Amino acid sequence: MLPATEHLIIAPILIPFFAGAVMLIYDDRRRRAKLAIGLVSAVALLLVAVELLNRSKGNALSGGNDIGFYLLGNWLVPFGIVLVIDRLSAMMLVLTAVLAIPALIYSAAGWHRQGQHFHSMFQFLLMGLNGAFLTGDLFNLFVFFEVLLAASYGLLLHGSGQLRVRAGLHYIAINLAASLLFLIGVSLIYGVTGTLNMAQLSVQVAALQSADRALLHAAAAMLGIAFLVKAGIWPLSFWLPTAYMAGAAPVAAMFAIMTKVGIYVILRLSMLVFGAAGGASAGFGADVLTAAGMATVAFGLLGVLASQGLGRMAAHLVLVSSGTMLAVTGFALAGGGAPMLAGALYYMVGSTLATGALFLLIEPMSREEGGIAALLALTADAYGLDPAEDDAQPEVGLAIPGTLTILGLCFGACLLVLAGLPPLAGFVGKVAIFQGILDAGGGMPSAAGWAFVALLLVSGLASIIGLVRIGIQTFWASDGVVPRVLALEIAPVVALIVMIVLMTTQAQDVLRYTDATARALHRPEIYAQGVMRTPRVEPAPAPANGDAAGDAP
Amino acid sequence: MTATILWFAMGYAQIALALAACLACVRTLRGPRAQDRVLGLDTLYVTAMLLFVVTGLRAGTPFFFEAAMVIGVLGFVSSVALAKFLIRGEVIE
Amino acid sequence: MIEQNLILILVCLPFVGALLAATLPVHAHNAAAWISGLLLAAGLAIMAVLHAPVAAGGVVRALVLWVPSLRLNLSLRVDGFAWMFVVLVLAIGILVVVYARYYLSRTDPVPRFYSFLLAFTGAMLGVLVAGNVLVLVVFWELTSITSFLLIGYWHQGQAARDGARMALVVTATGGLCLLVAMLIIGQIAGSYTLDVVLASGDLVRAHPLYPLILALFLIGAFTKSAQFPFHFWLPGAMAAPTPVSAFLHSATMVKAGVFLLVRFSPVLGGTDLWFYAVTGIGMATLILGAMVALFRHDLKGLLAYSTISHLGLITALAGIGTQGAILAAIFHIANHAVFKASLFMAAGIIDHETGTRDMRRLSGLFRAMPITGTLAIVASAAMAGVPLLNGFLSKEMFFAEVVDWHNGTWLDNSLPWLATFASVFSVAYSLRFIVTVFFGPKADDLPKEPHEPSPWMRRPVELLVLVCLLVGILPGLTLGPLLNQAARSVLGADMPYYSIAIWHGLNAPLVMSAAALIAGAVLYLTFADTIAKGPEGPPLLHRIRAQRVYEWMMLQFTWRLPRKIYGATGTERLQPQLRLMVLLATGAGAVTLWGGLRLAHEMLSTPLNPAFALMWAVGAVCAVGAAWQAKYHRFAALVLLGGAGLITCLTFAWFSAPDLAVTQLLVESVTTVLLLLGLRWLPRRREEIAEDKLLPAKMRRLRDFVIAVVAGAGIAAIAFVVMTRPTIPNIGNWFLRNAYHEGGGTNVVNVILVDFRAFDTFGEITVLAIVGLTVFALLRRFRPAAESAGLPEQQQGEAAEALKDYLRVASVIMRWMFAPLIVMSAYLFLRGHDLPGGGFSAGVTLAIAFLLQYLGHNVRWVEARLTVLPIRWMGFGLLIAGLTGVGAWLFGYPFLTAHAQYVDIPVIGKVPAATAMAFDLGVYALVVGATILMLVAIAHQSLRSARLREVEAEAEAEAEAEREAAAAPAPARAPARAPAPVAGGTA
Amino acid sequence: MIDLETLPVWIALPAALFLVIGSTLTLLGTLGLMQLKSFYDRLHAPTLGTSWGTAGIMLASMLVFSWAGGRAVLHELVIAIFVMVTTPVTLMLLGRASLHRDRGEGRADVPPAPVLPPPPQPVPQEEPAE
Amino acid sequence: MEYVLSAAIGVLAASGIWLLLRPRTFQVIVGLCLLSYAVNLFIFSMGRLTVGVPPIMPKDGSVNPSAYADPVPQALILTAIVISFATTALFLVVMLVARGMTGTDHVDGKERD
Amino acid sequence: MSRLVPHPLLSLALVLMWLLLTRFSLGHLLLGVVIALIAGWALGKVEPERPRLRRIWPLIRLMGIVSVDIIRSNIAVAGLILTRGRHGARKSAFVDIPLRLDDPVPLALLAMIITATPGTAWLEHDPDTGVLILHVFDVIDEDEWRHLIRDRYESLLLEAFG
Ligand code: NA
Ligand code: NA
Repeated sequence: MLPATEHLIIAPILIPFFAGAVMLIYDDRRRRAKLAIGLVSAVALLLVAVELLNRSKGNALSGGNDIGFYLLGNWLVPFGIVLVIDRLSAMMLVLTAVLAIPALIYSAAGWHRQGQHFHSMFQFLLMGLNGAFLTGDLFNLFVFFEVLLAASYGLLLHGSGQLRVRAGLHYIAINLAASLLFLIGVSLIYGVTGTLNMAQLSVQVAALQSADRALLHAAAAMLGIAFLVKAGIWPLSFWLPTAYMAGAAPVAAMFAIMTKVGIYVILRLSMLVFGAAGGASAGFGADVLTAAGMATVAFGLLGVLASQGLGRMAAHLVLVSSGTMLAVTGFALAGGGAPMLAGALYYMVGSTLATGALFLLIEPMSREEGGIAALLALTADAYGLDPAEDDAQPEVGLAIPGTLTILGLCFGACLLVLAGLPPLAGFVGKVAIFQGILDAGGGMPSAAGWAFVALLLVSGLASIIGLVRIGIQTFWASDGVVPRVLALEIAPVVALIVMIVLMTTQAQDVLRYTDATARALHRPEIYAQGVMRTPRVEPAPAPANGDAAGDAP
Repeated sequence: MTATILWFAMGYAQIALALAACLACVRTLRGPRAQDRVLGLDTLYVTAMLLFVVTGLRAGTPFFFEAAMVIGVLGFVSSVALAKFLIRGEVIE
Repeated sequence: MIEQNLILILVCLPFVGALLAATLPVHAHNAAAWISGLLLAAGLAIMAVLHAPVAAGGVVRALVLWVPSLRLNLSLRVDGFAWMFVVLVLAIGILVVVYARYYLSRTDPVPRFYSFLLAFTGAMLGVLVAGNVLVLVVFWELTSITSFLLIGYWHQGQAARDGARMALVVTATGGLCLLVAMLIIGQIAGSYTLDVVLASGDLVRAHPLYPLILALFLIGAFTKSAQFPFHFWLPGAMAAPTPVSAFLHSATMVKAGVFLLVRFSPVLGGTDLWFYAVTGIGMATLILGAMVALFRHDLKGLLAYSTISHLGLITALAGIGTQGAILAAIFHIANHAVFKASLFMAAGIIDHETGTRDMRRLSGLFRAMPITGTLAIVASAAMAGVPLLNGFLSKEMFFAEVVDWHNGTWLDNSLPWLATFASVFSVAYSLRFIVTVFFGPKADDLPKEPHEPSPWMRRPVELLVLVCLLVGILPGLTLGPLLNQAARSVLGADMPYYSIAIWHGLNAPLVMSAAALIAGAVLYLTFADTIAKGPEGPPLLHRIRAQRVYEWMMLQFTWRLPRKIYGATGTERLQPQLRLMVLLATGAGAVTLWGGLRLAHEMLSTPLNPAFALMWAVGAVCAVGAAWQAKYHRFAALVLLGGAGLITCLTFAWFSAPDLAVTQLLVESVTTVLLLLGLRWLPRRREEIAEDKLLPAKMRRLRDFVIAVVAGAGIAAIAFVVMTRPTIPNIGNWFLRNAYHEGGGTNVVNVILVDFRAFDTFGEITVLAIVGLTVFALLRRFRPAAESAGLPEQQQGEAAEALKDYLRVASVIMRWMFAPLIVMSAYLFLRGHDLPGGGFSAGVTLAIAFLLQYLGHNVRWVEARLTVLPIRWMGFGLLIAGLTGVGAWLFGYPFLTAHAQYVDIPVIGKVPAATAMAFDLGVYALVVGATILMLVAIAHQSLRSARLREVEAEAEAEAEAEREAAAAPAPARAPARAPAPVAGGTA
Repeated sequence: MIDLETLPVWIALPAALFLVIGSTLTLLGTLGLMQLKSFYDRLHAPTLGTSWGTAGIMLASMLVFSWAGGRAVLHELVIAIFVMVTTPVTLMLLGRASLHRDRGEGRADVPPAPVLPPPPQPVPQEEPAE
Repeated sequence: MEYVLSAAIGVLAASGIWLLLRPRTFQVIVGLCLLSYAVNLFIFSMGRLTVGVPPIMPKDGSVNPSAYADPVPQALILTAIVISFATTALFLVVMLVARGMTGTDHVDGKERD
Repeated sequence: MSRLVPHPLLSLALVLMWLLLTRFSLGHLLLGVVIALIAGWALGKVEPERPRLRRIWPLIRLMGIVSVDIIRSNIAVAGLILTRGRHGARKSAFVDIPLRLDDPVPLALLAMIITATPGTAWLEHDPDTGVLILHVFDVIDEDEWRHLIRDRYESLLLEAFG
């Protein structure tokens, strides 16, 4: 008998799955019902994720890193698929849920009416994300990548329109190519090692023969490219700004975490397989990650400066944040120590929330007047849709006073976080990363370390310049027309900002968490041994499969 | 002896069918008209189906049957669609 | 304990006030002013309480833990230096609050102003009392941000926006540099606590990174204190309301920079590098500021450059760094704050009452505003360094330091001359300020009739001027003890007491002062007219304006250059991105496998079957043919693609994968139909585009050809090496061994799919569902291109008319195939667990059965007879699969744990009942739904555009009729609706 | 796996014969497909494969598997029947397509379209079900 | 046979990649199809080649796994086929919609100048 | 009954098909019946009218005749291909045959016969005139073909379907 609470590990996948599936039974025009289901699902996800996070903190005995395992179908590792929840996955789950709830609420202001089946696809996106964070199996990771990608295609194209479709075409083409690389990588790993389980792979890697090792490295490189495409690394990230900018606001907000999936996987796999215990493979790809990460930061900051609209700029800020994480992963893989990684994880959470908030802000900030209703009317007109059929009535909602002030404050908060300015989370994160770099070198960081510090400084500066440029245009140089913004649209943004503020005041707690996470990542053997030893639920004596029946139906 | 005969017959059938596939492929590639290509592909399907059966026979397993059946029963669907496209310019009106 | 809390309250009060003020209604002018004033006064009261311990040479500390692991804690400390500075800030702050209440107009959103002002004050206090260098940086950056808001308060004006942005960019950049400097210093000192850092001067100076630290630190300090060459933001910030200037440029913002210099001089100072950099820049700024100030026509511009100049003076003193110099620096910080605040306020009054700040227009104001005039004259005198005023005293001390102190360098030797030179200009611009504004003929073209301001607007100025006089006359009694206390807290307890006196006898400094006064007066009086007629800035130099350089640099480095590099390092086109990906993957493979790709010693080998090789000759020809034809002969490419797919299926079957062959074949059929459905909407491409035959296009194709061949060869090589490698122990063996006994099925592949790795399938069907939904949603908004909107070419003309019945006989067969296909679908489904087949292939088969009906007839015909609700099928499919998985929970097993059992049914015998079958049923339903949804959604587009054509034709006819009937100019727009219900969705 | 050695002659020889006939006919059909000059001629060629080509090989397969399985294994019959039933659909449509296209190009060597005016078309009135 | 199959993989992959790099959406989609064939065969080859012994087990106890084809790559390919079918359909539709909206079938939504 | 089992003959054939595909057992028979009924019911949706099959015997006879014809024409066409159309003497032609059959189902059967027999290809049937255009691979006498189709095949079909 598996304790009922253990099923919580799979809940983050099943909750959105069932929510999304049940919605399909409903008529698509019953969006309120679907919204309700979606919100219940998202809140449940948050509760589950927080509980899992608390569990993963564990107690002193486990070294503060309790790893939970879930053998799907009750098959032993490495034969079946195993879900693994540890600090890192739990953190990503919480982050996803925290981003999802505001995005959903925001969509209720009218975005979810722009096309069909928004809510189902949103739930499936959550399912894909959570699955990717939880799975301990390489091929299952591919499947969940496809789930989240498919959902992201749908959501990106939600509402249609030339910009979205054009961006979607590129996005899909590139991701399809990347998925093929993913398949090549996974199967090559299977061909060389005979397993698909990440933990077993990490156990086997040290003992590989040199010819096999070369093949494994090739496989890892292919996989790496596939992940790095998602993570938005330069020079594989050119699709990203257009795609992120094109998405409807709540979708773009969710996209803030899409790059983080790539980063998560890279972090997880590289630390697990090519960590210190990787024998001759230890540190594989570290330099490439560092260099490419820094190039991404550089490209991102150029993009921030070169952007004319807030949407593009926000997308490039995503790149900066991605590049930072990737570079730190490279450093960590090369033996950079846990503190830097801990800081980077903290920074990642903060910047993800801030980018999410920023993506939600963009549309109200650039809206002239009339609110979402006018917008919907416009698109409906452009595509010759029958409003009655498409149910595009304006959402009646509370328009808020002092709109500009609140928008401005929220924008300012995002700016502070993304530029790494005090006092919000971005600053704390950057300080943590800097300290980590300085600590790692014993006071004298490597040349790469210095370059990274300089790059982070410059990127912060570029963010200030770019965002202030836009902010001034929007809030100060506008012609004084105050947009009509619904409370439904601003509340989610405020909620995200409040999360950021909480993260800042409780920085110590969060950092303690990320620090233990980073330390755990540096000790992959705990993860691997735990996975390999997960016991199955012993079946009660069941009647054996009778042979007599033959193939009778 | 009988085994040898049968064995050779199977080998011959395989090669004959493969050659047939090559010839059908030549027609598919050369055209000259679209209907020739479709005809070539349709023929390719049939020869492939027969090759499935022969190969299954040679391997002595019945597991090729399903694939052959799928071609036999459904192989015409894509040919029909292609032909319809040639006539009407769209597949489903 | 109380004192600790008091410091915390001191720092928090302004922020709390800022929030309070922000929530006030727009017109609550008085309330906002009262809140601000009272809060700042409360701060002063706190300082009064703290005076005793500080005066005793003690340091009051407070600590709130924030991020202990980063040693980033809210640590605060008040020593003599901080105490004096805080009092200065608060006192001038109160005066500014009062002044602003009368200065700002009724229409301004005043509470916002006070909110910003209080927040800024809080940040400034934070800088002053920070006891942790990181926290210092936090507050430092906060001053940058809040000052940005203050400077941009009147954001309607372009100047304010530019000025604010410039100030922010420059000072925040400095702040970032400062952050790194502090992090390194903390690293070296082992702590970020200010006390520890201050005690680790030797360690820091000896560290190899000292030059870097110093450079970063100085960039931080100099940007803030507007030192050359970062001074330009300060004049730009004059676009702010005058109370802001009076606050920012007297006691606060810019002083934070010199505060930092003085504070850290024990840590970083005392080296030659420090002296050259700090004193050198300080002197340059002093001279430059003084010179430019003389030539500015704008009152506030003059004061701004004067501020720059005085800050240079303080910086130079910090660079010298002796005990006397530090004392003098602190003294001048205070003195400058007092007289400059009063001068800014006076300038504000003049601006407020006359409507202009242009000194060329202002004249003879003394008669209209004698009291203000008197106050301004006294304050200017203090600025010029006239005896009996506070400015004189600190300037004398500065002269004394530059004369007395020697380290034998050329800079040191030239200091007295440079100081005097700068002083001359200082006197001259002070004189110009007084003479042009208050004396001379009465101006008659002023925008407003000048008169004295409301008394409360003048009170702050009066108070400040009084301080100038008191300190100037009675320095020892007033400021002396505080100064010593402040300097001692910077330099250490062993500093002797400096008594400040007015008269030191006839010495070099006095001579220098006198010379400067006389020369300055002569300079101004000689060139008064020339200056007034000249440009805004000193001769020649006015052409080189740092602000223009800044703007140019900003344009170049934050816009044009990034755009250029961005354009060069990125692309928005798809092909280069895909090419890059292919190249990177190929390159990564090459790098990792270089020299490591070896064939196994004992290669596996399967005997060659010529039939197989022949089949692949066909496959290869088809693949290459498809690649070759895909541009101009899409149809041919599609046919050839089918050929390649067929041979792939054959390969699967050949190498023992019947399930793959079946599935691929089925998918193949559906894909072909899908692509054909799509082909109808693509543009005609008959004639070869001429560009294709040009050399660049040929070169592109050649390049891609090479890439493709290399990548293909690479993947083939890897495949070959692995294929011929001996088999290794893998999980596949376990599956083979246990499929039947543990999974209850003999078809291992199927058991893997629905049991061992059913979770993959679970995700896979979700993908299918999502894609179905996406396709459906996207096609709801589909509009064909104009070119494809009409009937296909084949259906136009007479011959097409004759074709109406072309399907009559064929459709009979297609209709009748419906039933056998359903049987076949059931067959494939039911036996999947033991033999090739399964839910997916069965589902596709059923979908093809439906498709066949669409092919044999048309959409209307089929949908009049068959009601398919694909989305429901999908929903139920997903739910069945999911609930089957969850069912295992009831028995205490994990998700998707399968149970297989044989149920004995009378007559029929034992029947296998496996939950895996139920799961497969979910797969089946979903696949049917999703496949049909996709096919039908595309198929419906023809119907939709047919309807669209009808509607448009109708509308056109109507419009035509209307035109003819009434000759009305604007025919009603055709309702462009295409509401074809797609078979999916809802019934 | 079937052990071919154990097959009796009366199974093996007919099976071998059927195999040879079937595959040869199929090959000849495709040979015709490649050689013949006009499309309408080529249209006949594949039917060799779909009629006796298929029949021969299916018969061989049924013989061998039935003997090996010890019972009548006739499921190849299903394939043969369906091939026969479905081939006309493809070929009819292809022939019709070719005729239509040739007529469209005004080629004289194909029979003209029927001249009778088509009867009034019944326009389907039903709304498609959702 | 290994030579033949790896050459086949190479030819399919090369054709697919060449098409992937072409400017017309239809070329890209055909390229993706060819590439997915290549990748499926690649996955397949990772399980080594076994002729005529599908992983369909007899029901009587003892099994010698080395006699059968490796079922794992087959299962992976089945999943991959389904997913690539779905994504191909999606890409097709996006390509059609893009063509409708932009008026061109160039992958960038505008003809190159 | 006829609404639930619109095509009993077909359903019977489907049961047979099921048993051919699996193996005979009581369980399979029952299962096959269930599936065949479902399939027949589904077919009733698209083909509600049962074809008017009057007599079955002519059909069986037809099958016998056709089997023989198929073998014959297989040999004939194979020979023609091998000899390159009797070394160039072969002539193909379009033959138009006025048919009496009007019902699509027997027409479909005729199409199967004509297609399955190498040497003849069904090109076009005009329902208004009833004229079938046939392409014949090797024509010596066109009327012979008209006669063959009309009297050998069509008449039997007419008998069966009335
Ligand atoms: Na299966
Ligand atoms: Na025929």
